[in-house]
Amino acid sequence: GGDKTYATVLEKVQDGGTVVVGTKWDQPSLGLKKGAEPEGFDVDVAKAVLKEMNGGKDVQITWKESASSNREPFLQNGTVDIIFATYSITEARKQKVTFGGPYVVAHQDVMVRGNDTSISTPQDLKGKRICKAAGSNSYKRITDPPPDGQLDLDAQLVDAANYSECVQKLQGNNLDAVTTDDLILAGFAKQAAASGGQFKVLGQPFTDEKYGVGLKKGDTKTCEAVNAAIKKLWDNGTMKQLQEKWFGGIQGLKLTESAPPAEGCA
Amino acid sequence: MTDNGDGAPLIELENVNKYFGTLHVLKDINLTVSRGEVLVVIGPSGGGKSTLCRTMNRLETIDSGKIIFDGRELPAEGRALAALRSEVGMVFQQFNLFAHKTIRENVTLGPTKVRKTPKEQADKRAMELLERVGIANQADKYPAQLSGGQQQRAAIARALAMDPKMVLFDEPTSALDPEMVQEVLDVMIGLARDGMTMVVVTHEMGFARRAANRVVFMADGQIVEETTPDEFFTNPKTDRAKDFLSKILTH
Amino acid sequence: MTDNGDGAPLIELENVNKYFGTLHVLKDINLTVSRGEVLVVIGPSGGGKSTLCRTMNRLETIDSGKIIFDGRELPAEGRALAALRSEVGMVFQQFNLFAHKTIRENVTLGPTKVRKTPKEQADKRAMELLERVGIANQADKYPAQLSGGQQQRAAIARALAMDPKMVLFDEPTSALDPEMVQEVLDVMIGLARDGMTMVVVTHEMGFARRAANRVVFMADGQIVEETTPDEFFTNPKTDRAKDFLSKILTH
Amino acid sequence: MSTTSVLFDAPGPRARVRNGLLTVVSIIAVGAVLYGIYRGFDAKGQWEGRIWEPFIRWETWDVYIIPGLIGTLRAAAVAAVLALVFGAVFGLARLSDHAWIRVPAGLVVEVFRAIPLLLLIFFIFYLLPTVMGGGDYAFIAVVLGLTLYNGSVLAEVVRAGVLSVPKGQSEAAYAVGMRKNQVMRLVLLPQAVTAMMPAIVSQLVVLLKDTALGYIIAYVDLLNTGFKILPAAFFGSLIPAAIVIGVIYVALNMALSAFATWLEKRSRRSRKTAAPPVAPPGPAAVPMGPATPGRTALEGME
Amino acid sequence: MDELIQYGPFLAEGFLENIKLALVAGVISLIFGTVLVSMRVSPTPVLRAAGTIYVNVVRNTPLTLVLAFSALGLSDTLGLTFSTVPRVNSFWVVGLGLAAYTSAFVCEALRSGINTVPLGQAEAARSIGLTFMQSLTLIILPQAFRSVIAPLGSVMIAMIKNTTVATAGGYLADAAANMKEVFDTTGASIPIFLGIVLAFMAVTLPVGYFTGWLARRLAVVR
Ligand SMILES: Nc1ncnc2c1ncn2[C@@H]1O[C@H](COP(=O)(O)OP(=O)(O)OP(=O)(O)O)[C@@H](O)[C@H]1O
Ligand SMILES: Nc1ncnc2c1ncn2[C@@H]1O[C@H](COP(=O)(O)OP(=O)(O)OP(=O)(O)O)[C@@H](O)[C@H]1O
Ligand SMILES: [Mg+2]
Ligand SMILES: [Mg+2]
Repeated sequence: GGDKTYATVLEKVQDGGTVVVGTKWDQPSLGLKKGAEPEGFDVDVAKAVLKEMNGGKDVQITWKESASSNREPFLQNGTVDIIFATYSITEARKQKVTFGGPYVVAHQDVMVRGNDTSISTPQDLKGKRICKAAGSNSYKRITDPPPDGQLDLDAQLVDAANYSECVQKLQGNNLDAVTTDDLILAGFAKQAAASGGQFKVLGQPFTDEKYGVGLKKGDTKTCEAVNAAIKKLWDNGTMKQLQEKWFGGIQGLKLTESAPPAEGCA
Repeated sequence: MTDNGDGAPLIELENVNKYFGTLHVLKDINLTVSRGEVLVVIGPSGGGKSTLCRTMNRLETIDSGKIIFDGRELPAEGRALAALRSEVGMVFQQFNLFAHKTIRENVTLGPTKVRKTPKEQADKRAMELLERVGIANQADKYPAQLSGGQQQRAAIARALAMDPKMVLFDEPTSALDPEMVQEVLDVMIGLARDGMTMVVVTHEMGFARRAANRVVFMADGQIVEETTPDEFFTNPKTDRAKDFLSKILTH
Repeated sequence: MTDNGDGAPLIELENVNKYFGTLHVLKDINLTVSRGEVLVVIGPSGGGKSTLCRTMNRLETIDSGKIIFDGRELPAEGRALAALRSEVGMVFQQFNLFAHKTIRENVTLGPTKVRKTPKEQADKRAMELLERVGIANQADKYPAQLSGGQQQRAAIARALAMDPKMVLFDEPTSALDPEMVQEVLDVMIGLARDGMTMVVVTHEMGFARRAANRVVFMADGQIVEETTPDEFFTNPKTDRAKDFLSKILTH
Repeated sequence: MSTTSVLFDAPGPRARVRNGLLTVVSIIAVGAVLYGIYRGFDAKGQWEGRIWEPFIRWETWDVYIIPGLIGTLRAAAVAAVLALVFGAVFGLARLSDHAWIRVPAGLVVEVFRAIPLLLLIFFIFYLLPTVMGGGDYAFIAVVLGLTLYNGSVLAEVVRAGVLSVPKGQSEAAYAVGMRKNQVMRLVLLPQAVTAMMPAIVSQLVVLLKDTALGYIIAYVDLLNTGFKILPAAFFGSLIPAAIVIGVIYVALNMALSAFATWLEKRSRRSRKTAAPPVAPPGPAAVPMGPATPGRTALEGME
Repeated sequence: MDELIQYGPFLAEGFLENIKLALVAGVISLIFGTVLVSMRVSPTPVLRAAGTIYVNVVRNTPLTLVLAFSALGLSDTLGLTFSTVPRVNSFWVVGLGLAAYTSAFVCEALRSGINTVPLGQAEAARSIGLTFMQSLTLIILPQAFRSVIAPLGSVMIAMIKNTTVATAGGYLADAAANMKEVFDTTGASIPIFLGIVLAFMAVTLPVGYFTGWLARRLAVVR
């Protein structure tokens, strides 16, 4: 919002403009819409980073849902200014987006039904039905060889619009495993447990997913400010505290211990 | 006037009542038509003439009373009803020729499909009938290609093709251009001369005078007057009939 | 027969030709109608009667020839054409009353919108005219609420409201139930008596005999015969006319 | 009740018995299908109170469903107004006597009717930022897409509406000396509007329904909040959400459709137009009955 | 233009899916629509009501939601499976959903086709003694069929365009999905958009012209 136009998001932040922040709205513990605003780890990090960028003053924020499939167009369109939405930094995405951070490192893992004993390692996914959520690349790590992928297994893909649909299908036995970032899986497992659902995360991470802050391609000024803010938040313990707040006490989850090295802005 | 109309009763209506919703369109109708008789039904619009005509082959059901055709009550459904209808020809105001069939096919459809007459025989008979109504040369055209008068004559041929015991005519000439009225009436007069039993709803005085044995004047769902054509046109009894005649005779 | 029809020419058609595609519907028509004259046009269907009528207020354009109304050639378009049409009333077979307006509004619409007559004045005149055609009590109904005869009389009032120099009637009674024909003819006869110039396409012999000064018999786009009504009905000259009369007179 | 139809004769006693039997058989068949569906959903635990419980809480409606519904109605309302304007302008333009107006208008209408609406919305969504600079274009893309497509269909309705007024009406108007625009304004349009109202409302139902395509470009509509975000917040409630959202859509559209049907009945009976009602446009478009107004086929069947 | 050439094969692959979906949905919806219309015109009130309810509910539900129901309800919950290969299964689930939606419109087109046959035709058929089946097969359906061709054509054209909504049923392989994926990389590309639109027109226009031509050729002149 705001009538003024700014060259960079940083200018907007520092000028007291209202920043449009993209997060997930359907990802428990990361970005889930509850009431007027979303809540979760990404949401809290976004608030903290922006506040840091504005010299410790609160920033006015408009929250905008940014599903996996819409993150790139939203940045290109200018629908949102900045994205904190479980956004893994990849070489392919770097072509379209400038990434600040990473602010945390997640690891791809596998979630299965609590009573499913046939899958205990990612390698067991061979021949199983796994979820492909629109706009997410996680499935490639299982089905493709490096560099894009990793395990190169012959798994069957089941299309879904988003990860909540994946989880619904997992629950209904319409697929066998949901594989994506452990933080995402942990969020779902925690939510399901609260309402009687039974899922288990294998706890066998096999990738590093560096969660970055999405910015419009070329906005290096803001990127650098974001990196500085993230460093500060790690240094003063905020990041650790936020991880504890949202993911504390979940079994088999390895939280990020120290500031992940910055990728550099390009 | 012809010399027929003195046979045994072919169709009898006894205390027939018919409603459309709450509208009482046929009120306690009693009427007998004898074999070979030509009955003209006349009366103001909305009086129930068409409805009366249509009950006689059960295109309309009745709510009470009895209709006896050829000694048996009208069947209610199924094959028996279809068989009855094939014995009672009907000619409509709007012709209702089958639009997707040629004139010849219109005429042969009933005989071949209902009577199982062999195709050639039905064809031959169709051509005779089309000859008789004067449109044999139009046999292979579609209805829409014919004038109204020609279509109505084809419709008469179609009805005759079933060798019906009786033919019902519901205002057969009122959808026609004036110069085509006579050609249709001529066919009907010929049919009357040949002894066909006919019930004709019409306003054509000329036809009534020349071909009818009896005239029934209907208004408001009732038979108001029932007499000979001469008597009716020259000396109507009721005010309703007088009033009606004064309107249609002046011009 | 009336005593009018001896004025100066009001409309003259000279060598008028009209085609629909390749169909030659008006063939070299020459015709003059004098002020106060009542001309009846008669003839078989498709002969071009309606087309002739419609060329006179340019609802149909002509392909060659000349039409002179009141001393001036018919204007081709725009204001002048609209002005001409307002001087030539027209009454259609299908009435064509404006379905979304009351009878009164149908009659006042022309005067107020075309002539810019003040509303009250137009209303007053409308009621006079509706009185004259006998349906003043129906003024605030919509056309669909009226019988055919009443609608046609309203259409005549609408035409008269423009104070036309001439009125064209295209089969004004042939869409009517028989018992309503006379009430419309009566209005037309009255109009003829009052000296209105009229061109009337009709098959109503009674009207032609009582009101027409001249009869024109048209067939195949040509004027085949042109004479007095008595002469035409009792002693037609051409075979076409004889044949046609034999068809419409027998019934 | 004597209902004559093109298909069936008035039933006699045996036909009535047969219909009775058929009724029983079909009740059993329909019941079996419904029961099968019920059991299938039951087996997957879809009737559990836990997953339905959120829908009896006000917050659920306040936070998810109502804001989404407002988004849907807002897009539909704006698009409806614009589409009507577009339809009126282009519909009348197609009736123009001047080829330089008529032909381009026709082209525009034909092209926008031929493009799959979703592609059009996508395209506008991606195109706008490049021509107009950054911003949130989901709403504009949905509205513009709906306007161009439905406006084009409505243009055809308007054209058909004016053309459905019998020629005699305009001839009578010309005959009293009216000019072309007077004929259009005083005689044709007032009658055409009555004739085309039902078709317009039917098309608005289509428009309202199609707002759901906005979901695919993340426009915040009922489908988005109710079908994606809501089930994420309430674990396991995807199918209940789909059912609740479905009921809301169907109720909304049925209300509009019922309005259209009522309008159609009214205009069919209307004394105030000589034009028969214009056929509803779009997939269901069918030429209106026989040329001569008469009773047809299924009359009395419903 | 370069973009169109570069991504052409990928987009064409997607478009092929649209065509395959359209064929499947076309065939199924014609069959199902015929069943529905038989229900809607049957003399049995229960069948009529069931048909009417189906048509009204489906017609008033957004296609997006119908496809979602098809995937979540029919397939996931009721366990309707066409293939063990999920991709193939989704294809058929979407095809079936699209057919379920389209059949409501097919039904209405057929019903109004029967409606265009004047009552007089049926009465004339009855009055020469034809039985129910005879008047149906000899008089009514032949005339109804002819007046239904053009409207059915429009229904099919709408259905072909509707295949672009396949994404909503969890089938992410059609031209719209692929176009979106390409646009994520290239931004809006006019050549690509026009290319896909023209591809659709290349299918819908001939369908429209052919059905229009056939309808005019077979039209019953009254
Ligand atoms: N199917 C129907 N449903 C309801 N009312 C009907 C039906 N058919 C006819 N009527 C009504 O029944 C009454 C008698 O109609 P009918 O057609 O028998 O009259 P008619 O004497 O033949 O008139 P006309 O000379 O105009 O043909 C009229 O009031 C008419 O409106
Ligand atoms: N708009 C038109 N386009 C093409 N042909 C027409 C048109 N109007 C009339 N015709 C044809 O021109 C010829 C003359 O028609 P017109 O209506 O003038 O005849 P008519 O004598 O009035 O006949 P009727 O007594 O049937 O009204 C007919 O063959 C008719 O089919
Ligand atoms: Mg009648
Ligand atoms: Mg004429």
